Amino acid sequence: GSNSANKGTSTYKYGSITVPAKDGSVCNAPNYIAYEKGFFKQNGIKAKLVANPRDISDLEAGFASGKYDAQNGDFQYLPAIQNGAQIKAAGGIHQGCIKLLVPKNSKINNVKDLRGKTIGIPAQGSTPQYVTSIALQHAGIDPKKDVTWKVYSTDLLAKAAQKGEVDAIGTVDPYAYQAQKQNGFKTIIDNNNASGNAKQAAMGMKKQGSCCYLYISNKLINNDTPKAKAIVKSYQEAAEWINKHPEQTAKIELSKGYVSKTKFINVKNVSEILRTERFHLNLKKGKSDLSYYIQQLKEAGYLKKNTNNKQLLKQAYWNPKMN
Amino acid sequence: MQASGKQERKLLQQHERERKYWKKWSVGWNVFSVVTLVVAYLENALLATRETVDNTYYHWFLIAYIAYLVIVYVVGQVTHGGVRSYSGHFAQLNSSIGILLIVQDLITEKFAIMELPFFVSFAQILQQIHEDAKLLWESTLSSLGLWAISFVVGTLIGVVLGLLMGRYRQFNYWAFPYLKVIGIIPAAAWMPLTMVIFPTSYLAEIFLIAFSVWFPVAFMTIGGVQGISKDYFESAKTLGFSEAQIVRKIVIPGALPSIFIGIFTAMGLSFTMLVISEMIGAKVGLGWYINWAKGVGNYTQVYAAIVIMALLFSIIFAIFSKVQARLLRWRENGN
Amino acid sequence: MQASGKQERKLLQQHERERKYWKKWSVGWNVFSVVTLVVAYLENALLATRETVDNTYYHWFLIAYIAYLVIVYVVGQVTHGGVRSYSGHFAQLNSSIGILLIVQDLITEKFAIMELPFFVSFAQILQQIHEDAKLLWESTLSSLGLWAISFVVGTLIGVVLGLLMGRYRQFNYWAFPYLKVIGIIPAAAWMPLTMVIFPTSYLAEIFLIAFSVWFPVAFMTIGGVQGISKDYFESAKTLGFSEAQIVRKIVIPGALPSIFIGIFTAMGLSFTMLVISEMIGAKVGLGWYINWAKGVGNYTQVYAAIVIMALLFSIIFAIFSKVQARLLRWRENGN
Amino acid sequence: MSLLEVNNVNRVLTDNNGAQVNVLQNINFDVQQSEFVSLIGPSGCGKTTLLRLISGLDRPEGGTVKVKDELVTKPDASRGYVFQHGSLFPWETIRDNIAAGLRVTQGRHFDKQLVDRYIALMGLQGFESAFPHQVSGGMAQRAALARSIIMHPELLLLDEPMGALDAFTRADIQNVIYRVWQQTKTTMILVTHDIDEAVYLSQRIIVMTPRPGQIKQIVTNPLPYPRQRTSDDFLKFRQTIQDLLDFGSHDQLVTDSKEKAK
Amino acid sequence: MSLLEVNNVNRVLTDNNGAQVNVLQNINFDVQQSEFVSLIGPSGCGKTTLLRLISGLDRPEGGTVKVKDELVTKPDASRGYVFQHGSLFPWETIRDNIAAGLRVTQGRHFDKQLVDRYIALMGLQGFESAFPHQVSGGMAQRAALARSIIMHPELLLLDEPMGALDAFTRADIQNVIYRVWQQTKTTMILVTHDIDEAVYLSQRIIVMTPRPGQIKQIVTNPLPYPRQRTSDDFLKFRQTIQDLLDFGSHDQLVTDSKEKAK
Ligand SMILES: Nc1ncnc2c1ncn2[C@@H]1O[C@H](COP(=O)(O)OP(=O)(O)OP(=O)(O)O)[C@@H](O)[C@H]1O
Ligand SMILES: Nc1ncnc2c1ncn2[C@@H]1O[C@H](COP(=O)(O)OP(=O)(O)OP(=O)(O)O)[C@@H](O)[C@H]1O
Ligand SMILES: [Mg+2]
Ligand SMILES: [Mg+2]
Repeated sequence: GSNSANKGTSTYKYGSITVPAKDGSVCNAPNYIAYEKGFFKQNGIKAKLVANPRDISDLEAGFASGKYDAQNGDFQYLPAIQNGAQIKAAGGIHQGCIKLLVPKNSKINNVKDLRGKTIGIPAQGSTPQYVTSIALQHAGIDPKKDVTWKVYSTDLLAKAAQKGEVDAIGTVDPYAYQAQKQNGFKTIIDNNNASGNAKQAAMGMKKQGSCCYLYISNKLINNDTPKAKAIVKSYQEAAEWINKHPEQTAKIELSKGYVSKTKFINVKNVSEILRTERFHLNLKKGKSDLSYYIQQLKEAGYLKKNTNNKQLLKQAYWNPKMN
Repeated sequence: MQASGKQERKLLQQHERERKYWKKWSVGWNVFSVVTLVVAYLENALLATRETVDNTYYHWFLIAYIAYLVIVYVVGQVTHGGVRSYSGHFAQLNSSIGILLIVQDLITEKFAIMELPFFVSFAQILQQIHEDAKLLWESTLSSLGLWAISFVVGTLIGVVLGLLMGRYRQFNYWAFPYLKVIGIIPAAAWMPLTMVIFPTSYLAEIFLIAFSVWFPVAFMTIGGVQGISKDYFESAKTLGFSEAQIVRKIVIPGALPSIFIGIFTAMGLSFTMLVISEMIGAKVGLGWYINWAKGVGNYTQVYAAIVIMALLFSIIFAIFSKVQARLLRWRENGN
Repeated sequence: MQASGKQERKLLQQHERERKYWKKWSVGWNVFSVVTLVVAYLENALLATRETVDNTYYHWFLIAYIAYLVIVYVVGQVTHGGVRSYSGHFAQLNSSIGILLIVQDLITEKFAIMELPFFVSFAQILQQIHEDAKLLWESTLSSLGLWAISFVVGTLIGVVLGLLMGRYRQFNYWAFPYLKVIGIIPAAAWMPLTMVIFPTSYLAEIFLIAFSVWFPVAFMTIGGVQGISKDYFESAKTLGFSEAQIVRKIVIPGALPSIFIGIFTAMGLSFTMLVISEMIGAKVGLGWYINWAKGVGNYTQVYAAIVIMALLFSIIFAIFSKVQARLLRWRENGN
Repeated sequence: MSLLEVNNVNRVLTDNNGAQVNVLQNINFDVQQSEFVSLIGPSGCGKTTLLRLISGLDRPEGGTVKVKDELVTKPDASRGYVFQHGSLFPWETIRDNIAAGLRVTQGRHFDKQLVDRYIALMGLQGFESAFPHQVSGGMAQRAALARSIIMHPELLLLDEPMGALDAFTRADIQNVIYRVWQQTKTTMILVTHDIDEAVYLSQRIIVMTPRPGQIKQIVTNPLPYPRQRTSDDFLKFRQTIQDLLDFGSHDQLVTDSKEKAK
Repeated sequence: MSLLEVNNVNRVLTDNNGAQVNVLQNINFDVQQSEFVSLIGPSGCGKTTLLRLISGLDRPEGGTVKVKDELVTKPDASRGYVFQHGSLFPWETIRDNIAAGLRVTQGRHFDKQLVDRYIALMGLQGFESAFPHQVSGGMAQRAALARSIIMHPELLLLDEPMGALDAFTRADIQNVIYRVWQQTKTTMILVTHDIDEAVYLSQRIIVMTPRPGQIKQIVTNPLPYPRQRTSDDFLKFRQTIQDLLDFGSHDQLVTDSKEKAK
């Protein structure tokens, strides 16, 4: 704990929560910071950070059985929520970290060139697949028919592209950032459109669209709303802090062992990634983003054809009504 | 007692059957097993369902099952051959399956004691299989192909290494310490390396599955070779066998029982690795399908894939058992 | 021949040693193995390194290795006990390790023929282990604890089920078909269900690992029990043994050799499952560490964890082998 | 009252071809307390089958087996059984094997002195902590005898306990059995192929016919103990039994019925 | 020229206690073409050891074994060896077992008629496609004999091929061996414990002493073939051998040296 942590009440008003966060990823920063900078503690929560199974169904089971309480994750959970996952998003937490990349000397220059190509993704139903699909739809390409998806674990995607097994890869930071910087991969799609790039916008990449969301288990929302709110508040404060102190955040991530150091994963690069992601718990925009994605995913065929957008949004989103 | 005549072979088969199918033919159990399945049908058809599900495919399944039972029972009643032994033996087990079907239907669909999404009824799984039939069929073929290649490769490597280590202690000295350590490296750790080493990800997948197979097979083979009585080797030598002939005529058949144990043990593991390996570069496949279903939290799909895998496994297991029984028929107790 | 006297036991031990450590004591090989390691040291120290690495720990490792070899060789030279047999036997293997160390150093660090991040030198792994010493230590302890509990639970369940299925054919009839199918369900498919079923994620982790253990153990145990000569059962009956005594005095010891085979086979698998299961709810652990390191593609850490796991595995393997040799000393060929 | 009464015993088994075979037909005999009786007959005639019925390991299809007027229904420690290969438990030391039965009846605190006495009686000193595979076949067979005899059975059933031993060791074990019988007066039934052995040891010899196993004749052995194998009387009585067994001509290669039947 | 010459053969082995033991000391004898010689001696005296040296499975520490004036260095098909338990390959049928050696020397197109002839000669018709565990011990032993004899070895070494059989089956196999010897005139060396057997079959009997194994005496059997086991001459000669073996008193329980030595 740091100084600010000691300012909070010594007893934990809301008891403890378990957060599956320790997976070594950079953009899980709000979890680490809320913990390390004492935001959880200040809000009366004793948090326990544990391994992150990454696999949605495992996460879902953890939430449903009360083993996990909160997490920041991608909008890829929408189909899972439609399938009955007992979690809700409570606002976007940062902007894009997802990109579609092609190797240095690839002939692919824009989304239209992707027709008939093979695209590597970390998993079927992963956010990179969804982001790419949205862009493909905007370019008039059917993501289910006109391209081939191939699955590789995240750390091997760049390698697969270099070996020519796939033509493009949908991937996430810091892998995406590293592939760009070290191997000269070119960006075709970037869901981080903070700058309001028109070309990206044409592909359906919203300006300031949230990429990751804060998720809280339904159990908690329904049975202990104040506690859920306290969680929201902790993340809110943590996000603001990160946005203000990307460098310090990077230092904490690397020195406290949340993110493993490598030659590339150093303070400079990590703070750069954090800076571009613009951390901020955006409650209102989060809802509209989610609504947008529901529509897009439905069109792309990842949600059921008969999806009632409004109902799914209600099922997937919780407005904590923070004052 | 064995004799050359056809007649006697037939009697021998009957005796073998009696050893294997020891539960006596019983009209009572036969009827009961059909009754449980009819009850399963009625219960499902008549009770109100709490969950959204199309029970048509479940009904067809039950009807097919009942029809199958009725046919084998009628055949068993009028004949005295294998069908009678087989169906008589499994009547009780069939009854238990009928009861299980009723119970699972009640606690999921009917009373929702165990709920969606984690617990689904068998009817829902069948519905899912029907919905995804084409994808599942492709996936099954693709996985089966991948598995078969990998399993053969892994078994061959395991057998060859096992034979070498079992027979030549110099080879054992050099290879065993390294192989032992390599053998425990978890697949997850292998994945990056295999990607780099193998030119295509299909080869990498084959490697990962084969890798899970060769270790138990080699391990058992070593033991099998070392367990062969040295009398056989000496007999062979006094009959003028060369080393190659000894390996072919003594070492391999002598180690075969152990090799089979290794193969059976490796089977379960190879299915686990199939799911893991299809995470690199697969476009389709049962493992891919499971991972995909897990990615969108559709457990019904996960279970659908498992049902198919279980079926596949049972078939493969049965085939291997048959092959084993045939190749090891020289053993006293058959298997 | 066995006798009660201490003297004779000692001679017996020596004989046993000769069976196991059959490579003769050879000054040549001893010197050669030390030389290879010295060369490995010099090569590393003198040649320019292409990659950023702190070779200090590698040097310490080599020095310790050399010191160890020199000590056991000196002891072996002047005594005639176990040390001599052991170190004489393994001199050649040690030489091969020395050569391997030189080769890997050259192709990674020195000439970068195989490059980062997928290929790292042993020196880099040691450096990583030193850097993460505390975390790795905690992880090792945590994983060891989890593994030990799970392995014991899995083995017990496997042995009990195996004994029941092997001894009681009614039990076998009812349990085997179901267990066979359950046994192949891939862990990945189990994970969500275990999370839902078990109250804590630690229990879920235990389940996943134990699950990978019980199948091979049960499978082998069945075979072991069925392989016990019925003479022993009949002798026991004519001596007035009750069923419980038969199980304790005949079934268990008679199946023990097979149970050990099952345990050894399950070990590799259980390590794989350790890595997978630590993805749910672990705060620390070797499997968690591997997954964590893969979060940014830090393969050096992955390999560091593997080196530790391999070491752990070797130690556990050695302990199990000792226990096995002790418990099965009644067998003709010792193991 | 006889110790053992075998009345009209029949045993019908399904052979490997699925056919019903009368293995034993109408077997009748009694054995008196402390008597030594041998069962002799060609291979496959049902000697083992009969012994198993007496021990209670199997039940007859017809007739009764009674010991002290009680029907035998299952094996117990009062009827010892020594198998051809001894069937010592390979995972227990010689001492533990010998004590195995005592441990069951007397529990943890069984009579250890008794075990020591039997170890000495059988000449097994120095091998107490050896495992069965570490001792010779003769010693293993002595230990197997000790394991049964130590239980002080009413009746000791010996199924060719020397069949797998070489001629010299066989003679040694025969003497062990003789000595034990002399000392303990345990009633014994010995199944054997070896006419010498039967003549050397037993008071009565039951000669059986090939399948279906029936009793051909029960011969009382007139020779006084201790017997001399090389005495003329011995050789003459031996010849009587040999003739009874109709151990015919050796001049042709026969695949005889006993082998076809196995 | 003798077929087999054993000259000053010594065999030194390390026993389980790590001590050096002279198992065979200074063994000298010759065997002529077509001769039938038996080796008899107490258990552990080194009979098997000697036979293994002759076959080439082991090499002596001192002395030479020569067949047709050539030093024996490794086993080959010209010296057949039949083990006590036959050692038929359990995974091959009786027919394939008998043909095993032929397949090696003659390849895939071995003389199938020859195999049939031997199956008939051994009385194994009807059991050609049975596996070893499906036939009786006697039949298995006949098949093992056939497997060796079919190779027309110069010298057939028989290591107690009847030791594990019952008395009746044993007599049957003895006749098989006798008949084969009569018909093929193959030189045979038979190791046995059974004095009857040695006397019944062999022209000369080599009697060995207990450890260290030495030749006590080589006795020529004066009896003409075919021999009658019950003839007086037979019994008398049997007694001669028995005396030579000094098969002493049975009045005490001895843990004799052979058993300690095992
Ligand atoms: N479980 C069984 N099922 C069918 N037939 C059997 C069974 N046990 C024994 N037999 C048959 O019963 C007959 C008698 O067998 P048994 O073992 O009693 O003979 P035996 O006189 O003891 O022979 P041996 O002297 O070879 O031991 C044999 O023909 C045998 O094949
Ligand atoms: N490999 C070996 N190492 C040490 N000692 C051995 C070895 N083989 C045999 N012996 C010893 O050599 C002696 C002779 O053994 P061998 O088997 O030749 O006797 P045998 O006359 O054939 O006995 P049996 O009649 O019991 O078969 C025995 O004392 C035995 O313990
Ligand atoms: Mg018998
Ligand atoms: Mg011998």
